[in-house]
Amino acid sequence: MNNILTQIGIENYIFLCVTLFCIGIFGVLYRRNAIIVFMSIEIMLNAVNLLFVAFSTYHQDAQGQVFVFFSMAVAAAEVAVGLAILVSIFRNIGSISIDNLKNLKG
Amino acid sequence: MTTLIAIIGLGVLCLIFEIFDFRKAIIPISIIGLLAILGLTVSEFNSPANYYNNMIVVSKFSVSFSSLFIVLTIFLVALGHNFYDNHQSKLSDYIAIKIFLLSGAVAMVSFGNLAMFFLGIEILSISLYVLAASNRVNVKSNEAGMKYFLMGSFASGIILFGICMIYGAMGSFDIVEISDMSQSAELPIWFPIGIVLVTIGMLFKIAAVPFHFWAPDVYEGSPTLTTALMSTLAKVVAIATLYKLLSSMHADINYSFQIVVVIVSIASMTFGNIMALRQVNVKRMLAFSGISHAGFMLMTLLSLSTSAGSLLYYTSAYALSGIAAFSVILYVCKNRENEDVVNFHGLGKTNPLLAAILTGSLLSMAGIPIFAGFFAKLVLFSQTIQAGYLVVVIFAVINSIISVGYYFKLILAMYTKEPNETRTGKPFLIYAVAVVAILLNIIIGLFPSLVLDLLA
Amino acid sequence: MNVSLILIILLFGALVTYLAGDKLASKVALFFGLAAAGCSIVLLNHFNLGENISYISQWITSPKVSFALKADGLSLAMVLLTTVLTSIIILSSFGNDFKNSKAIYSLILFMSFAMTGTFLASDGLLYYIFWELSLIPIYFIALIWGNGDAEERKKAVVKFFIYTLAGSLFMLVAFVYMYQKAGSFLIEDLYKLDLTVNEQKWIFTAFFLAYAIKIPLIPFHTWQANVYQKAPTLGTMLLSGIMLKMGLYSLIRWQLPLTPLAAKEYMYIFIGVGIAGVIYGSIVALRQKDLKKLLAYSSLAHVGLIAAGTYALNLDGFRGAVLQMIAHGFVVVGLFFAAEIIYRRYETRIISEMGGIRSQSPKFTSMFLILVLASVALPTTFNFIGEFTVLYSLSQINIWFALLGGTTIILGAYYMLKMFQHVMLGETNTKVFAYVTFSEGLTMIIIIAVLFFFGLYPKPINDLITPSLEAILNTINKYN
Amino acid sequence: MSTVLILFCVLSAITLLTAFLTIFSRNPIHSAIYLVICFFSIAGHYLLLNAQFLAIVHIIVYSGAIMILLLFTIMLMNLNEADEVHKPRFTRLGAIVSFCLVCLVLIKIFINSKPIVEYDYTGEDYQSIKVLGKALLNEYMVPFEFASILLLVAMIGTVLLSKKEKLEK
Amino acid sequence: MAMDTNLALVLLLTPFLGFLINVFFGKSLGKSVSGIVGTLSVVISFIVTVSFFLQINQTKQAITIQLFDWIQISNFNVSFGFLLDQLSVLWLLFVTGIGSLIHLYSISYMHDDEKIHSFFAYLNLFIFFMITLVVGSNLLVMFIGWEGVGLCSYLLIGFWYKNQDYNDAAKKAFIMNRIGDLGLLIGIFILGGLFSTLDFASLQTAIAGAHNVDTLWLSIAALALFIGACGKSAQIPLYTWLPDAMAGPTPVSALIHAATMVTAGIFMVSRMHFLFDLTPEIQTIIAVIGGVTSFVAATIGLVQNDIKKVLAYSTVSQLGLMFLALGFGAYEVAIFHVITHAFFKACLFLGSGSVIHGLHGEQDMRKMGGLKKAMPITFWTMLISSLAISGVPLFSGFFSKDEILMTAFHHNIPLWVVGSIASIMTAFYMFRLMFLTFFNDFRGTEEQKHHLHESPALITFPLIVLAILATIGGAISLPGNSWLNEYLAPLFTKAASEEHGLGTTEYILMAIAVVGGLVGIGIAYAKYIKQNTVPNEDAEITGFSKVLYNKYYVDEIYDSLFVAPVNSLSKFFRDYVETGISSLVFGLGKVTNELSFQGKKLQNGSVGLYLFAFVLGMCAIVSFLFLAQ
Repeated sequence: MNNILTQIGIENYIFLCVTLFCIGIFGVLYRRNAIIVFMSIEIMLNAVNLLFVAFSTYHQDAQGQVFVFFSMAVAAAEVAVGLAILVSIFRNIGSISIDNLKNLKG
Repeated sequence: MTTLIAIIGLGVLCLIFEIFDFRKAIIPISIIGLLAILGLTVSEFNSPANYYNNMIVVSKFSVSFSSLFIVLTIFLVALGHNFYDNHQSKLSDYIAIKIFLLSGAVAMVSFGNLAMFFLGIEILSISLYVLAASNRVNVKSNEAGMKYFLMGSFASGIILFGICMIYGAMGSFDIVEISDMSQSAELPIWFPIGIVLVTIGMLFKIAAVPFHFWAPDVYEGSPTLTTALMSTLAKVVAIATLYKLLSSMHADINYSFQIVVVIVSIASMTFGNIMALRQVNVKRMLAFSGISHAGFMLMTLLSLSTSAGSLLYYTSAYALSGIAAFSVILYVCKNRENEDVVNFHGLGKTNPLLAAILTGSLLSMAGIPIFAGFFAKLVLFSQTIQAGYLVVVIFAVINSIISVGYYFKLILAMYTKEPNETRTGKPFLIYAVAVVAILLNIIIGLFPSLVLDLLA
Repeated sequence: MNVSLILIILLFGALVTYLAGDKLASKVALFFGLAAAGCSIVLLNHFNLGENISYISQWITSPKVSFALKADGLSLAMVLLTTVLTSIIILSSFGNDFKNSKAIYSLILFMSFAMTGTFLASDGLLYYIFWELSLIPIYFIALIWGNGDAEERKKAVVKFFIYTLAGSLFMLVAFVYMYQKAGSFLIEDLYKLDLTVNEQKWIFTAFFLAYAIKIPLIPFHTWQANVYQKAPTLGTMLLSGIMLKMGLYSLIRWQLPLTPLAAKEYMYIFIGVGIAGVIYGSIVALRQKDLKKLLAYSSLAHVGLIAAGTYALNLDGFRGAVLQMIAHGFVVVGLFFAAEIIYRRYETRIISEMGGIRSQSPKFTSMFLILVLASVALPTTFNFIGEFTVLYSLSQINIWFALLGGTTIILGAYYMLKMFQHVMLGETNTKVFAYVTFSEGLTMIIIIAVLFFFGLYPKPINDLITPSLEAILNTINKYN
Repeated sequence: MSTVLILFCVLSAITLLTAFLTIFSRNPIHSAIYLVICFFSIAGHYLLLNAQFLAIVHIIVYSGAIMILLLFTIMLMNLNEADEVHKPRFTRLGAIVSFCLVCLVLIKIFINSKPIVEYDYTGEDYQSIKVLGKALLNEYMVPFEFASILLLVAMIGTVLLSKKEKLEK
Repeated sequence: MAMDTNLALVLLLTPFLGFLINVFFGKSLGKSVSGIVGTLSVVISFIVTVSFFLQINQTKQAITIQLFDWIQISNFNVSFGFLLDQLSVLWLLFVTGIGSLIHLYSISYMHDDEKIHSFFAYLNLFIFFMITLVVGSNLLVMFIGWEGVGLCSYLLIGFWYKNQDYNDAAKKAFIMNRIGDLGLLIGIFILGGLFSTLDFASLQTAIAGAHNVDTLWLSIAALALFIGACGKSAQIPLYTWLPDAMAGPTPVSALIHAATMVTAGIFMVSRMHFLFDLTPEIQTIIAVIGGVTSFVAATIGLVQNDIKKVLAYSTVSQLGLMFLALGFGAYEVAIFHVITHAFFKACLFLGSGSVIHGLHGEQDMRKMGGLKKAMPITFWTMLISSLAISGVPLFSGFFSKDEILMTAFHHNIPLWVVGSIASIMTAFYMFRLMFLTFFNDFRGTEEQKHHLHESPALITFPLIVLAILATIGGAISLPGNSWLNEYLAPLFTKAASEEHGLGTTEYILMAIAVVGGLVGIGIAYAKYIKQNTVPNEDAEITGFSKVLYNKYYVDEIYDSLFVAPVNSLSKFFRDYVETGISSLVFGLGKVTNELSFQGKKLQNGSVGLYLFAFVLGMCAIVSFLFLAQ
């Protein structure tokens, strides 16, 4: 048994993750619905997580996977806070479209 | 390391106080605690060490910056006394978050492992998201929080991606190992990409062009005290961290990278200053001013090996004047709907002391001598010229000139306009903070060696 | 005993004045002004006895900046000018009733402090700091106690501030650049630098921007007339009497010795600029309606000549320039004060609203006339000495310079006498011109006495400044 | 083409497709569902790389916690597709442009770089629960604790944001 | 030497003391005392001068006195010093002498003026500066006096300051003088630069010994000095101020604008003769300008109706003659004419003052006439002076003018012709003046007629003295036996007039001059006595005489050539250039402000846009770093 990446190739993972990451970016830019934007950000984070695991395998090293735990914690915390903000916005203006957030400008 | 533990302990203590209903004691205890922590931190100055598998590295750099952060936090906590007097039930939360935020900040400048760095920055960011949005009934605050959150997590994603790339190249998160390995010749392209992405993420945090767009909106919308925090502490933390990151990864070797820094730096100062000219809202104006200062601070990245001292000096000068300015703003704009310049009319007559302090801090930001801002710019220019980037210095000079335009708009409003309404009450803490901050500013202005030599 | 004492007196004076309260402020300020003047005279004495009255101590280790105050003849002459004029200016303001007078007097002393520092500093950065510091008090003086429409004033004053700051920042860059080469800001070390011609040119230009705006030379002068007009007379006197001398002094002390090669190469151009200023300023002054503006333009003309003298790069040019600086300092203060005396009585600065003062107050007229004549450099006044020496030095460069620069004695006479005629002469004015008060008269008499004394016997000043000017010239000529 | 590679391709296809669908679905509920599928496919990748523990944690945290949170919010706010404002064209354009740009730039860079041909294989266990646990609680003890602070902050924060004040005016 | 120094200081400082007393205590002293103080101070100076004169006439040694260093220039020092030699003492004699007389005259003449003390103060100051000018041992000390007398002239012309026209005249005088002064300064600069000294004595040796000096520079220096002289001595093109200067009180015109100050130019040229001797081309210029000035001024004088204006143009014309002589290097001749001119012209002015005094301020000759009987002393003294100025033999003017014309004849026939014609015209207009003023019937108002009277003794006494001097003054330099030439011989090595003795040519020339003068008088007699013509009213003057009457429109030409352009330039600068530069500066501010305004639109509050910028920035940076290479 040898490194599984010998069969897949780390580049492929990189490409996959980059694409996924970009889809996340795309989503953030494309959608005005804050929830979907959150989801896109989660996609971005997941792309990175996946890459971490791939690199972890590449290096045969546990640290990458450990880092994924932290990353997950961060993602969870972010989502929690984000949603809290979202809820208070929703309470105030009754909408979660980020297009409505244009009071501050200039 | 003890600093970090103590800070966290203090944060928890705050929360416990709330439980036992010692609300009144929270701010005094926090201030005293922070002062003690400051002493603790300073005592570590001459004993650099690594802790816990190199997770935390205590060095002169980290200690000096940590001390600066602690000082700033003391100010910010003290200002909270007046600012949160209508939000007593949330006081402990606010203070605790600030103290935790401080722990994140300290972690960021004393990290020895990218994991600590990442967690630190996330603690900082999340605290800021919360604080920005903390005035939940105010739509502007909500909006500010939301905008900051969206963009901030986007930037976090970028940073994370960068860290991942670095890990991919190095197979380690340890900063020393990375540093060692980065010296070797054969490096996968992932490493520079990682550095660049992390840098971009950090540039977002310090609000450099073109990643600055959030700053004015968020500064304006956030509660004023949060703005103060963001424009002083958060910005300083970010630039210090970026400096530390890049210097430990030897990013300055790459010429193209320096070009990028030059461009971003010039763009930040120019854009920030020009945009600030037509602002009516003082917080917004200071946001743009902060963007331009970010540009200035970025100049330190051009001579990474030598400029730690000047960065510390610049950030101290900037942050102290920022604190002084914001304490005046807090006083003037309390119970006002907005922070427009109109509110400052005639302050020179109604309240000469605060007007003088605000003037002083603005002059410091503009870089007028005896205020620390001048020396900050001076050493910066000096170093940048030494690094061979005269062009940046010239742009910086031109920008300093432009910046006078809007700083003086505020000064003019204070001294030439008629006061529109008298303010009563002289909140002791605000006065104290303002006076102490500006005095500190002047002191380090008169004796720059005090700070400059720390990291020489 | 060393020169830092003067600075301490002035700074301390500023503080005490502020604490003394509105009623006592003017007297306290005068006391400290006189103390500083007295101190400078005592120090001058020590200096003449060959004692070392310089002061130097390390200030900042990195970058290496010293708190270095060096007193040579040139500096001392300028310090004397500053302290004496400060006292005179404070004395002259006794007739004014300022609101919040503790602040304004304190600012005056502070400004005097900064200007004295500028003249004494022998460390580039220290010099720059004093240079900038002097800007802040005058900014507030002009802004808060100025006259005329607030918006207009604001515009003028802010323009002035930004303009001068802009210039001096470039100077700062030049200093920093030289610091990188020399490793020190000390003037001796900077003098020793061996810069290439190209570097010198850039540094020269940077310095020139700072000084040309401060002095001001055309075409950088547009702030001047407006600010002079809008500032309170006190501020105008400070500006025209002392502050613009800072620029001229700096030409001699800093710009030329630091960039001799560039200076020599550009010499003709900048003499030309100076002389163009003479002619332009004189011509513009002709048709001014506002007395203070007219005096501002006359000042423009005079400093143009002084600048031309310094760029002549010879001993006579330097010496004449310094003499003329001092002379002009006194005369312009006197003239602005005369304008203020009229303003106190007629509440106008418009020339056409004056006239017919002579029959009401012959004494004032005589004093005013003497000042006018001094300003047009009539022999036996101090100004003649300066102007003669400067023109002589120019004639040694090229006779055309002397001829064109010399038009000042024609045009100067033209606009000054025209002004005098319309301000003082003619049918008796319907408005009553109250008698000149004691403090007003005293101020005028002191100024006039100084002008005549040195007009007849300039030797003391000459002996004071010549050695230092020769030393500077040696530095300039080090490449030969 | 080994089976592993085929598996990778299939999983990748699912991942990318569902990710896209998440974004393109007009109904937030649908998006959420697609996202869950996406997460599962990522878990599949983890499994493929033999990181079983992580795969499980991933499913628990993302699909279990985060997605539920999101769905809960969607429900709470009673969102439906009508709420989505029509996006102006330049927004779409901008999004597409930036997507393509970032994608192209990054991929181009990686294509340009030297391909990796050799892979280490030590044979050591590096990703079992045991090893991970050791790493997490020895080497990474401080970050681990620190993460708890992060969560604490998030907790306080959410409380702060949603707490109604007694004194609030 | 100490004695000399003290005496010299007394000489110099007594008038100054008089000035100070009059300035500070004049008002309290009372009118008469103030006048007496003023007069006495000058008289003392005169007495001192006489003692100096006697000393020098005896020893033939110049006295030099150095007081202290004044101005230091890199290559030389200028000291405050006096040089009392033949030339300066001679000048001092008539400056203080005539000065004393005129002071005396003024006591009475100005008695009704409330500011008589300041009048005397100014006069004393003038004397002080004039003495400084004359005794200065170097060019710069002379320059002090030079400018100082200009100042006093300004003050005295504008003595009646309530009248802005007078003030304009004063200003004009001062400024035109200053134009000359600039020339003088330039000359000083060149000489100082070339020879490293400004001392007259050292300059003389230096210039004599300078062989390697470019003569072009010497010429320029000489020309520049001459321009200075032109300004002070009212020569073309700087003469227009002198007629206007008649705005001042008449004693002033007599003292300053006839006898003393205006001769400063001649004094200076004589002082610097060693320079002019080396630059013949400049001498030619001087001669030509002198000749032309004398001619032009004479033509204008022909038709003037203001009694003082006639005298003023006559002065200009006579000064022209003096310069004519100077141009030929005949310094002693010029000096001779200066002295005689001082006598008769002072007398004429004072006489005209007496007339004006008698007529209570009337200056228009058309409104005079027939004053012979009412004012006999004035008439006779003025007649004597007129005869003198017209060159009637045995009167002083005859000798001096004749010598000038003779010199001219020997050097340059055309200039001799010009000078001769000018003399004839002089004779004509002087007697025109006399006839119009004193003969025929009085043409003024009845009231004036009623008050006609001879002036008091204080006025007539100086007139008599001056008339006597004007008669016998020629004795100091009789042809062939010239005391003056002898006296001045130590100064002027090359005496132009002694090159030729009195031959046939000279007698013919003399005859021509005399006949010419008589012809002029005759024409005047024919026209104004026989035909009893009275000059036309201003409006009726036509043809060439209108041009003459309007002084060739020179003032208007100067006005449109110099004054108006400068003024409109000033307006242009003030209104356009100043605002132009200013708006350029403000424009920079505006541009940045506008940028700011545009920038604000960019910050439109949309998170999408912000993120888009973020992404673009990221792409730019990344692609720059990794794809550009």
